[in-house]
This record gives sequence, C-alpha cells and structure tokens, in this order.
Amino acid sequence: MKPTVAVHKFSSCDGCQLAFLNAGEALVTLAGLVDIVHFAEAGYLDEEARVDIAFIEGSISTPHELERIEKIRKNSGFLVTIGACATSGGLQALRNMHDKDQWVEGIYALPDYIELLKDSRPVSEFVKVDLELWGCPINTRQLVMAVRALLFGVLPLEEHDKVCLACKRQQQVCVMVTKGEPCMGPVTRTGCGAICPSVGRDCYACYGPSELPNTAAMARRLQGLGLPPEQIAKRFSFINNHAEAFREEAKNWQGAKS
Amino acid sequence: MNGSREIDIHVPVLARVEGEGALDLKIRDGHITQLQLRIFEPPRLFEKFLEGRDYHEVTDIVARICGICPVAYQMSASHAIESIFQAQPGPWVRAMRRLFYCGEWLESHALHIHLLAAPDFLGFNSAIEMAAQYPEEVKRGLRLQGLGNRILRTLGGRSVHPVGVRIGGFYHAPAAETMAALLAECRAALPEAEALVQWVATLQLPEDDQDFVSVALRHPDEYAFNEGRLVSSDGLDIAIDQYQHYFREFHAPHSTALHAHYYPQGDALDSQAEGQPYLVGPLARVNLNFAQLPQAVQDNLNRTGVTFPSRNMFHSALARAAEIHYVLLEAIGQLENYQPSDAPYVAVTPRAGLGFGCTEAPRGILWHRYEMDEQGRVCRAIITPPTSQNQARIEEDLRLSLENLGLDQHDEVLRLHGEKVIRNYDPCISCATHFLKLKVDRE
Amino acid sequence: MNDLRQPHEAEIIERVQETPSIYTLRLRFTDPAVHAAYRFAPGQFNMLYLYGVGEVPISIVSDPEDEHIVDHTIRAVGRVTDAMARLQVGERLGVRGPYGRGWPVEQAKGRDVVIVTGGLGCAPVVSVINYVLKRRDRYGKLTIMQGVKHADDLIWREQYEAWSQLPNTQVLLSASEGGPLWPWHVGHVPVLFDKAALDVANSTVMMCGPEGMMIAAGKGLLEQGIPAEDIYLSMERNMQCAVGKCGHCQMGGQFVCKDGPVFSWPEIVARLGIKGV
Amino acid sequence: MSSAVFLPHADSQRLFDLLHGAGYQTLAPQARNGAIQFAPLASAQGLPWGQHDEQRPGHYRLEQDHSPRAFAWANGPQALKPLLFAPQETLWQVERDAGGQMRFAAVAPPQQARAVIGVRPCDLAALKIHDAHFLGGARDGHYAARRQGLLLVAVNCSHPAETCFCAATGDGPAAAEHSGYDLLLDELDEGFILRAGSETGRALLGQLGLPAASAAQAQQAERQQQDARDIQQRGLPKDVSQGLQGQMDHPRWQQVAERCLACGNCTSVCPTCFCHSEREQPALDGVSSEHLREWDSCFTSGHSYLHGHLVRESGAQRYRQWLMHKLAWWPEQFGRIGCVGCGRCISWCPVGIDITAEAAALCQGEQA
Ligand SMILES: Cc1cc2nc3c(=O)[nH]c(=O)nc-3n(C[C@H](O)[C@H](O)[C@H](O)COP(=O)(O)OP(=O)(O)OC[C@H]3O[C@@H](n4cnc5c(N)ncnc54)[C@H](O)[C@@H]3O)c2cc1C
Ligand code: SF4
Ligand code: SF4
Ligand code: SF4
Repeated sequence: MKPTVAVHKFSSCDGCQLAFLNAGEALVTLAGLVDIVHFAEAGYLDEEARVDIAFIEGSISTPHELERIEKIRKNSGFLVTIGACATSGGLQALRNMHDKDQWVEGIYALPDYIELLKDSRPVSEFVKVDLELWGCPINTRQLVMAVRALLFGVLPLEEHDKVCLACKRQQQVCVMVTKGEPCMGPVTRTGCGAICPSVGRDCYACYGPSELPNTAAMARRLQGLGLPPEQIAKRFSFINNHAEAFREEAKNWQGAKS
Repeated sequence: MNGSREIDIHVPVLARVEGEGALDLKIRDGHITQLQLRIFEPPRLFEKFLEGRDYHEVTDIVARICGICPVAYQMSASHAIESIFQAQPGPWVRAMRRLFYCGEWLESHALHIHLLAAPDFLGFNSAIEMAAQYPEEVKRGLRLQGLGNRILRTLGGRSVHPVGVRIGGFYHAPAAETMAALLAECRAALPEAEALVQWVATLQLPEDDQDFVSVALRHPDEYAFNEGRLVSSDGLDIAIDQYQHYFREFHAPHSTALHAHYYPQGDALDSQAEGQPYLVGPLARVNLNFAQLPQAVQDNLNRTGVTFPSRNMFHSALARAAEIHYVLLEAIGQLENYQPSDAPYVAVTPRAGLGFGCTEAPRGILWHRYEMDEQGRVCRAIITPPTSQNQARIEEDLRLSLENLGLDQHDEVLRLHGEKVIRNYDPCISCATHFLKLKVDRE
Repeated sequence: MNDLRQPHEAEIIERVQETPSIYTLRLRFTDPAVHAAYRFAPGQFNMLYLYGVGEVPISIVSDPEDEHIVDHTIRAVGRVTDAMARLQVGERLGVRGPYGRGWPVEQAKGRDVVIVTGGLGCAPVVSVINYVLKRRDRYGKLTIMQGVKHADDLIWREQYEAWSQLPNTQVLLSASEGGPLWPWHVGHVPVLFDKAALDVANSTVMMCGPEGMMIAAGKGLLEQGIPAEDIYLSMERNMQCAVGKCGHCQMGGQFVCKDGPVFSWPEIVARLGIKGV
Repeated sequence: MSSAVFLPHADSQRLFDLLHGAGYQTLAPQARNGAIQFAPLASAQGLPWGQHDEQRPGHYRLEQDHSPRAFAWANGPQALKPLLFAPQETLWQVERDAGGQMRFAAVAPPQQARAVIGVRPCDLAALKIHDAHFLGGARDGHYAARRQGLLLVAVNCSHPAETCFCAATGDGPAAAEHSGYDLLLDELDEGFILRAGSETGRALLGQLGLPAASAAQAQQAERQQQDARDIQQRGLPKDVSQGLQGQMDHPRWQQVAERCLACGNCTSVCPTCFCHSEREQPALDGVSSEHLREWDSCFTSGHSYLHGHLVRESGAQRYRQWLMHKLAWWPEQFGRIGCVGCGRCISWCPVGIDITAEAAALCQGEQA
C-alpha cells in the first residue's frame, strides 16, 4: 500500500506548494510513490481524508483555520509544516506586534466579515508537529529529502547549521567581510543553498534561526557595520519575525537610540 | 421543463487554482439569484507591513505576496520606487528585467496550461492523471515550466521569491557562459512552444461569445510587459499614474479580496456609481497588442484559425500559449545580445515622493503606488493585483456562460462548467488577498 | 581492494531480539572472498550502512575465530538504529571495517580479567566476556561488575545469572536505586570493588559505559592499587569516517576511531572529565 | 640551491604556455567577487595585476593601483585546500535492485594534471599537513587522486597583510627549500626570479632557456623577503602549546564566546582544517543513493553529536575545541601546531576574532 499524502494550505502565498509543482519529473515520480489524496492546487480534493503524511503550508490566522488544523492533525499520521508561515508564522506575523483590529477596520468597509485570530501563528503553537521544513519558500530538494526519508521509514536529517557553512562549501566570498553587507548568514539556518551570497548580497534570514544563534553578537556586528538600532531590529523582525530567537533580539533594538 | 427547479451549487474548495476560493451558486425559477466567487483566504495585510520598511527591503517583502508571480511584484515595486528616487537603471537592467519577466511568464503560463487548465478540457481531475494518457504533453509542459524556472534562477538565485533583485537593477550579472547555456536551452525549446500553440488549439475550448472590456499595458516599440501606458478595448489610453481615476477597488461582502471596477468616464475616485467589470491578463493583452507580437507568433496563431481580438474568454488558453511562444523568442533575443555588466544596478539616492509602477504579471496588470519619506522608508503603499481586477469580470462571465450553457443542465455539468470558467482566468487567490486598501469610502 | 570507505554488502543470516529495544544481527558478507578475508579483534567495530539512510559505528560481539559470522548487538535509539531494527533475515546491510584498536586480550593472557560496565549495558564488553569464556584456560578469574541507575535498567538479567554460575567467574551488580526485587548491591559501581577481592597486581580491567561512571570507577580502582596501565576503557564519540580523517571523534589529540576506541587509562586520562572535549 | 633565472613581466605568458605545453591545466589567482581566488586561467593577463589586499580582523578589501606586479597581495580566502579536499563530493554510490541486492560503486574524481600558479609559502606548509593527514594511515582515495600530478608554482610573499604571522610560525614569508614547490618565484617590479624545487620543475625550467638572474636582482629579492618578515606585527606566544595546557577553564573562553558567532568561517578558510561529515543523498525513487562528504566544522552541533546529547553544546566549548586543536593538540597528531600563520581566520571571521590575541590572552593565565 502506498502511503497517502495531503497538502493543505493556510495563510500563505502558495510559494511552498510550488516546491511540489515546480519539481518537474520528480512530481511524476512522487505521484507514483505515494497516493496524493488532497492537494487542491494540483486537483486533488479530499480535505477530510485520513492520511499518512500531511504537509501544511501557511500560518494559522483565523478561527476557521484553527478548526481546520485541529481536524487535520487528528486525521494525519505524520504532520510536516512547510515554510516560514507554517513553522514560524511567516512575514504576516509582523501583525502580531500591532493592533490589527484597527487595521482591518480602516481597510475593509465591512470589517465584521473579516474574522481574524489576534495573530498569525505557527502551526506548532496549536497542534503537534512531527517535522518542520524551514524556508521562505522551501525548495524541492528539501521536500524530496524529507519524502524519501519518510518512505524509508526514518526521520529526515534536520538541517540547522548556519548558512555560512553552505556558503563556504560553495566557495562563495563572504559579503560581510568584503563589502560590509549586513549578512544574516551567521545566525540563519541552512537549506537554501546560500543563494543570497552567491548573487553577491546579504542573507536576510528567510530560513529562520540556526541552531545556537548568537543573535546578540550578530546584532552588535550589524551595529559595527553602521546600522542604526531601528534597522538592526528590522533585520531580525523580517520573514521569520515570530521565531523566538529573532523576536527576542528584535525587542532589544526596537525603540533603542543609536 | 425544470425551470422551477431549485439548484444550490456549492463548491467549497476550488481545485487547480492558486489559493483557496469557493463558488456559491443559487438558481431559482430558472434565474441565477446568487452567484459568488467567494475568496476566503485570510488577508495578510501586506501594504501595512510595508509601512516604515526601508526601500531596499521592499522587493523582498512584496515577493511574498505571491509565490507564483513574485517577479511581477518585484518589478512593479522597483519601477515605482525608482521613479521616486529618479533613478535610471539603463539598458542593461531593462533588458535583463525583460528576460527575468520572460522566465516568470513561461513558468506561470506553462504551469497553468498543463497542470491547471488542460485537465478541464481533456476530462481529468489532475495533470498527474492526465499524464497517464498524455505523457508527452505533460512532460513538455513540465519542461517549459522548468525552463522558465531556470531563467528565473539565473538572474534571481531561485524561482520563488527570487533574491537577485534590488531597487536599481540586479545584485549580480550572470556569467557569459551561463547565459550561453541558457540560450541554447531556449532555442531547443522553441519548437515545443510552437507545437504547444497548435496543441492548445486542438483542445475542445467551449464556444462562448461575450462582450467585455480588455485592459492592458501598451508600449510603442514592443509587446508590453514591463512598462507602457494603460489602454483598453474601448479606447482608454492613460499614463499609469492616472489609474486611480479610472479604476476603483471596493469590498464585496462575500470576499476577503477587494474587487475592482472600471469607470470609462474617469473620476473613479469620487464616483458614487458602480463601475463596470473589465478583463486583464493574456487574452486582454493579445486582444489589444496582437499586432506587436513577432510575425512568427502571429503566423503560428493564425494557423490555428482563431482570430484576435477574440470575444471567447476560453481563448485565454490560446493567448497564454502564444505568449509562451513569444517570451521564448524574446528571451532568445535578450540572450543573444548578452554581455555581462560590471554595473548590474544603479546606485540610488533615497528621496521623498510619490511613485507608481505597473507591469504585466502573468495574470494581468499589477499596479503599485508608493509614498516614501526622505530616508527612503515607505509611508504608504497601495497594491492592486490582477486577480482582484478580474474578479468582477469572472462573476459576470460565470453568469453569462452558465446562462449560455443553459440553466436546466445537470448540477454536475453546471458545477464543472462554472469551475472551468473560473480556472480559465488562472485566478491567483493568494495574491488577491494580500493587499488591503488604506482609504475606504464609507458612505 | 575497494576504497577503505566503501561498504561491502552483507546479509542478515540471523536476528535475535534481546530485549524490546536491543537486537542482535548476525551478518555474512555476500561476497565469499570478502567474507574469507575478513578478520577482526574483540573490541573493534564496524560501520553498518542502512541503504539510503546512513552509517553507524557498531561493535563486533561475535568471536574472532568463528569464521562464519559477524554479530552486532544494537540498541535502537535513533534514525538508523530504529530502522535497522525492522530488518529481517535475508535483508542486506552495507558493512565496512573492522576499525579501531580493540581490547588488550593478548596482554591480559594469564591474568585476571575485570570487566566494569555501567548505564544501560554495553555491547563492546560482551565481546570480551565471550572471548574469555571461550578460552577459559588462558585467563585467570573473570569478574564482571555492572552498575545501573535503577534496578529496572538491568537488561540481560538471565545472562548475568548464567555467567555467575560459571566457574572462576564472579558477577557483581549494583543499582543506585535498588528496590524490593533487587537482590544485589545498592550504590555506584565503586561499592563493588571491596566485594571483588581483586588481585591488584595481576588484573587487567576493561571498562565501558558512561564517561562519568568510567572516571569514578577508574579512580576507585587506582585507589584499590591497580596500576593505571592495566585499566582500559572504551570511548564513544561521533564517527563519520572511522578511519581518522573526518575529525569528529577527536578527544584532544586522540582520534577515538583509530587510536581507540579502547584506550589505556594513562593515554586518555588527561581528556577525561572535561566537559566539551 | 638551484640556479635562479629571470623572466620579465612582459613574458609572463611563457610560463603559462610552458605548463600548457606539458599537459597541465593552469589555475591561478584572480580578483573575483572582491577577493583573490584560484580558478582556471590560461592567460597571464588575467592575473591580479596591480591588486592589493587590505586585511584586518573581519575585513578584506581589494584595491587596484598601477603597481606593475601580479602578486602584490598576501592571500585570499582559499589556500590549496578546496582544490584537493573538495568542499562537497560524492564518495561512493549504491544501487539497490528489487530483490534488495545492493551494488556499491566507487566515484572517482576527474583525472586532470593541474598546475597551480601563485601558491604561498604558508599554503605549502598547510599542504604538507594535509598530505600527512589524508595520505598517511588509511589513505583518502579522493584526496590522493587530486594530489597526484599537482604541480606547484609558489610565489614568495612580498606584501604580507596586516593579519599575516607566518614568520612567527616559521612557514613564510619565503618558502624554504624542500617545502614542496616545483617552481618558486620572487616577484620584482620588472619580472620574476624563478628557481626549481623538484626534478619536474627543473626540467620545465630548462625548457624556458632563461638568462640567470643578476646578483642585484637576487639581492633585491632577499631584501624584500626580509622586509616582509619584519613588517609582520602579529605572532603566537612562545611555546604556545605548552602555555595552553591547563587553561581549559580560563574565563577567556566565555568572553570570546560572547563575540563568536560559531559560524565556522574560520574553519572553512583555514588551510589545515580537515573536518568533514558524511551524508546520504538517496534518489527520490529509492533505487539509488549517493554517499556524500562535505566540509564540517567543530563549530556545528553535528560535529559532537552523540545519541541524546552534544559533547560541545556551548559556543565557548566549540571555540575552545578550535583553538586548542590548532595550537595545543595538533602537535600530538602531526608533530607541529596546526597553524601556518596565514591569518585567514582573522580576516574572514565576520566579527574579527583574532587567534593570536586569544592565544596571547589565554597563555597569560587567569587574568583575561
Ligand atoms: C566505537 C563505537 C562502538 C559502538 N558500538 C555500539 C554497539 O555495539 N551497539 C550499539 O547499540 N551502539 C553502539 N554504538 C553507539 C551507536 O553508534 C549509536 O547509538 C548510533 O550511532 C546511533 O545512531 P542513530 O542514527 O540510531 O541515532 P541518532 O541519534 O538518530 O543519530 C544520528 C546520527 O548521528 C551519529 N551518531 C549518533 N550517536 C552516535 C554515537 N554514539 N557514536 C557515533 N555516531 C553517532 C550517527 O551518524 C547517527 O546515524 C557505538 C558507538 C561507537 C562510537
Ligand atoms: S535570505 Fe539567507 S536563508 Fe534566505 S535565501 Fe538568502 S541566503 Fe538563503
Ligand atoms: S589557524 Fe588561522 S592563521 Fe592559522 S593557518 Fe588556520 S586560518 Fe591561517
Ligand atoms: S576540530 Fe575544528 S579546528 Fe580541528 S580540524 Fe576540525 S574544524 Fe578544524
């Protein structure tokens, strides 16, 4: 019996699902290895089905989404969050720091219709998550590694080293040392392939915090490079702003004087 | 005969569209009494997040509005902000932006034709099912999509949320060898693109004659996609900064996405009246700018026997295929002339001001408006994506085409046709809800 | 021969479930030539490769002179060892080895052998116990001392009981937390030393277990008067290559994989007990 | 010492042609992405003429001026390490058939005779260490294959960076005889003094038929070497290995850990670091798998992972492993310290932690 798989979407941009849809031939191979039962964008609709593996894209940001994720958890053997939204609340968790009620009222003529939870939150704050794939967006390589490992019946290896290691394995030249760019690689989780330094720019931490992230030292370095406190706070308060290590460091600099 | 039948059709989750939306249809006494494309994606309030952010963060933020057309967001934003900063990126950047955009059209169009739309016309639930019977066609689609992604990666580092873009141009210039390899790939793919147009023409595209207004960018010298004036099939011809005088967004109660209407007489900003639906996207573009397509693309289209402008919305599929053919030719042209540059971007100096950017996303015009302060921080942003512009048109089309089909048809037939109509627009629901308007009339 | 780091295929010819989480795999190389050429010493280990998943270092517990088999007793603790636990007879693994320096069975000839283990038991010492038992006449008294945290942690209870019945063999067990059904001693391993009546001048000690336990036991044994050079311990560190190249197993200047895993007390004592080495 | 000959700058291409003629692919330093990097180069024109490197802790900048020299800089982030010990490669692969039978196959690195032009004396010293590590004991086949037929054209340093301290480790700024080069260059404003260090080098040099270097030129080269030695400010404490013994609890470890990002950049650029991890990369369809190895670092958690815990959890422990291994424990393994004074770990540390300063503080005992 082939394992059954579902891909569910919550508050997100669809970019992580594209790791499936952009997989090319691997998508066809995958469809031969597993039974996809729910994946709306690819044309499979059975939201309520019990599955062996459920992939979750997107953050939890409405009462309806909370109900859905609870149901999905019950129906799923192994639950994998894919991407920054699902694993850390995503860019849209920026709203967690503001008074959204006011925002929404100021925006929509009929605010009652727009039901929002107070915040945009990661799936793991509501239900048990068996595996987190970080990244905004995740890529096909991560997905293939995870699916293959699960098919072998083992947990995928966690990739949580710093981006710097991948950067140096590719023999990229450090953009912080040669150009003074405020690169977040030293506190950011690997997995993307160090693509920002490879195009000559600073990493902006879209893969979230690495293991042992020395965010305080990183922040002081950014200060040394000439960033004012407001911009240091923004470096941490970005794609993975709700991830604890980044959230806490950002707080240290918000409202601080240069 | 069953004119008094009560039909309630509810499609809770639309398959094969980007993002999640639903269709609600009520028919009473042979009339459609309720028809809603409901979009319930939670809003992600992006325009609000932009406030206070630095200009150099904007391209990385707006990319996240949509995983399928991040380039469009990055391009519209870059143009708007560069216009405020009075920066002129120059011909190299302009050429590479066109190439970059070709990658996105190719990837997005190929994905829509093969993975999302074709199963409709061939009677499958998914492309993967379809692959069993049409393996070559599906593989061709995946190859074209893959090539689009590779173009995006070459300039952007990755195809979803590319990292290579900055205000003023690109972070890096690819090596000449890399571009030569890409050129060879594009040349090899050209026959596939030509064949694709003919193949799409063989699909059983429903006949459905409708009257609608097309809106697209037009450029004097080229098939427009990254700059131009806004023109319409009923004679509008305005600069992009005039957009808000002719188009207005409003909040329809059944949707978290804003809808947009067109006001041909102008003054949309203070008009009390309702405007009218309009179409953006591939069919609107081909309808308006057919003559600017390269001769080879025109000839190839003409061979299908379909003439443009077309009043059949289902010819969108054909327009999309023709645009694939077009972007391959365009990419080949840009790559043939490629020279690496020492200056892949112009340095910019922040200034305060108001600026506009409008480019053709795969699904149609994507309009941005920014106010910046003198440190180059965003004060206010307004983003109007194509799907919200099309939404009123989709609902209008649904009404018309279901009536054309005959409301006495079986529920299942009505539902399928309704979905087919929606999918034909390649709606990007994720995009549609990622914006919010800051100023709302509350009468 | 192949690159040292490339595994050979081996087949599981027998599988024994020792406890709910411990199992023994009896392996034979599928290439008869490889099998015939394969030699190892007690205390050495192999890198076992699970197809598509990865490699783990595992000690060899069978007898070096038994030419037909290579046994590994494995505790299922994580990715690789959990999945390996599901393998059945007839299935295949990759094996490369043997690696490392094993127990000093030659130097111990004619002497008493003292085994000290702790924690959840330790496969490497099983190899030496079996080795001595098979060659009983070559060695003096065999003393097996095992310390566990809690009475329930003792695995292989019957095995210990069986050993304790053998001639010239003493089994001493202690638990830091005993219990009503714990007939043996209560306390840490060193409480056993007084009971052991060690012939300090003529004993070779072999230890394996958690570092803290080995340090305490080693110090206790030194106090008893056993010379440092006669105390050996088997160390554990992360291993990727097993041939002294990858650097993961370094303890100071020592590579556990090639300079060990068995070290004499003087060789390694400088690195013991320092957190982070 | 073999006799020195002279090659004017204008004829530099002859050196490249000579090597190509002998069947070598030539790799040479080039200014790329803001740093000097080794890459294939066929024409002498592509050398970094007039480039200077400004190096400080956490800082590296290239500047171009009108200097007539091609080697008026100290070094870039790479030494020979990535050319021989690949940052990431497949060690072997395996296929599994439906019956569960596995077939293992070796993956050999490409065979290509390569000549590297512009090797620094410190790089030669590091190479000697890596040769001992990878070729001694169980031979590393992949390293050996790349090492075979590697021709080394070394260049003595005339422009050490502020971060260099090879004079203190005894590894530069001039290459000692028998330090492993085939050809050795001293660059003067008008050209190169060349000498051979191996049979291969001698044979090649003979083919060029160059005039002997003049006594004045030789003198100039010597003076230049002396200046390069004198200009170096940094150094290691005397008997550093001894001095570090017993400092395992020094408060300095914690202090440096407060600055250290544990990013591993120092280990990546260090020409003597050899740590690597192995990883499996199975194909999605499950019928084959590749066994990869890639550079690892004692700053990662995986480096000291044991089931259930990390041997080195904290940044302080990880930094201590790096510095102690380099300076205190390496002699046990290779008979010398693991540092050749190239200064890379100082420049390329994003926060500018300086191994010489840390070693000095640690060797002073408990006063920090
Ligand atoms: C010389 C030596 C001999 C050993 N002999 C035995 C034995 O006979 N029986 C037994 O049950 N166990 C033995 N171990 C321990 C065994 O290697 C680990 O329990 C095993 O590697 C855990 O792997 P895992 O994938 O199941 O666990 P996880 O915790 O999921 O580990 C993931 C990976 O980390 C590495 N790793 C984790 N723990 C260790 C470790 N302790 N040593 C080296 N690498 C590790 C491995 O690459 C492993 O695959 C020995 C270890 C060493 C060093
Ligand atoms: S921002 Fe950092 S983590 Fe994200 S793609 Fe760039 S280098 Fe990778
Ligand atoms: S420790 Fe630093 S200075 Fe020494 S060889 Fe390594 S990188 Fe160079
Ligand atoms: S342990 Fe650290 S310092 Fe030593 S070789 Fe490995 S990475 Fe380098």
